[in-house]
Amino acid sequence: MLTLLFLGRLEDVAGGPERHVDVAAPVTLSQICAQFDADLAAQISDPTTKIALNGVIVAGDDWRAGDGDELAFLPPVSGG
Amino acid sequence: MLTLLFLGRLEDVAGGPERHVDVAAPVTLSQICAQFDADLAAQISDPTTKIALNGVIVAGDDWRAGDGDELAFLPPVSGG
Amino acid sequence: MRDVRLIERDFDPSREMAQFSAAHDAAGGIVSFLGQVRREAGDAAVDMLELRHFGPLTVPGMEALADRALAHWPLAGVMALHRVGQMRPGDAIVLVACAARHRRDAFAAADFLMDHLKSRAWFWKREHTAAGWRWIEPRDEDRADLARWAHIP
Amino acid sequence: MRDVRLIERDFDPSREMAQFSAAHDAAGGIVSFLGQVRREAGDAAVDMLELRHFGPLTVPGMEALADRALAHWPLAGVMALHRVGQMRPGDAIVLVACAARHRRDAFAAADFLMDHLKSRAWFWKREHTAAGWRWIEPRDEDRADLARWAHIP
Repeated sequence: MLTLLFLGRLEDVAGGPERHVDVAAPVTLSQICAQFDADLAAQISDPTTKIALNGVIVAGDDWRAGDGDELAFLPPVSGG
Repeated sequence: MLTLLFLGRLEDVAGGPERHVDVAAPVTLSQICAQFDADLAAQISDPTTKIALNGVIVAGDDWRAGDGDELAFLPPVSGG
Repeated sequence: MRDVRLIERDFDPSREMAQFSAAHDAAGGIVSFLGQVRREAGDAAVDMLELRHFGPLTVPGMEALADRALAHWPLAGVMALHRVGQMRPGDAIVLVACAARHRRDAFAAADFLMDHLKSRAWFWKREHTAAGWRWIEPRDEDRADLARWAHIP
Repeated sequence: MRDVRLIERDFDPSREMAQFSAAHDAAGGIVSFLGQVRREAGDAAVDMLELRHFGPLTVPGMEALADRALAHWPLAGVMALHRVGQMRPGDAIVLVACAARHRRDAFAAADFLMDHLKSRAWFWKREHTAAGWRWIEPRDEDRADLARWAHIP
């Protein structure tokens, strides 16, 4: 099972802070997005959205997320 | 009687924070300085020393201090 | 000294400042910034504010930020406390303090920390008004503030 | 709100900050500067510091300075507290706080107030070490700091 976390406003777009998906083999961002509706897929793929795989920021396309992994989608921050 | 106040390090130069002098008629800065030793007179006349007559800063030479007045000599400040 | 913490419950910034200034009473000067929950958003009254974080990144990011300040300015100490969770108007959100021998260093470092906590640290903020919850978006002004520090390694 | 005071006895800056932040909890941000008596002067241990003022000018000058800050920056409030008399290492000398909706205004105003309190306000400071009392002279650095604000009316 792959855990997906949606931070900030992505929680509203995804309809909740967390999803769990079964993956037979490690998947790419495109393969994950293919399971989302168009709006969520677009926001997840937006360059302002950062992605953390097991708590480490990843960039580009050379990563895969598989069973037991946690993938977090981090929209632009607004702290302080 | 004219009251003279020496603030900050001028207190050490004057040998105390305050002096009282009898004045027959209102006096100028030069006339006051004539009563001081050379070191104090020089420091009092230095442009970095401000002078307050009855609590109001005066500049230039067109003031006189007389009986009942308070004249304060204010060297460069060091607060905070 | 570096004191970086996420705070889950309402805290007393004046008590934190008292402890920090007692620990740094030889430093000469301490600059602090305290952010409190505002009572209004535009024309609407805010009755609640919520701050979310991301466990694996938020505190390590704040620590790295504090280390950057400590490496650049001659500071005796840095404190950076940030609330998460739900807050009421008037509650403290963020408290930053920098102690230094020279006050200009303390001012610059506190300013630097706040600009980064506002637009680089891993926090997401939403406000609740009569119209419901609304996520706060980063502002152009925050990005411009951040650009001032591009020269700090 | 303007709160300008000369303080004759040791005071608790965190209590003052607690009151100021409670009074300005809708402002968004509060920047403070706290100056404390240092423990050393060069290589010598300082055991006492004394601050003198000049009654007719010192408080009016501080009030005029606070008004200048209030006129220039959109501030919700300004506090400027300054000790006089004899102090021990670690005692609070000066506490400045500025509350503002936008934190950059609060930072700038607090920085402005401190630069002026250091080199324009009517205070004279002397330190006591094993070598006796020594009056503190203004530093070139203080004058340079002040020049940054020449554009503020």
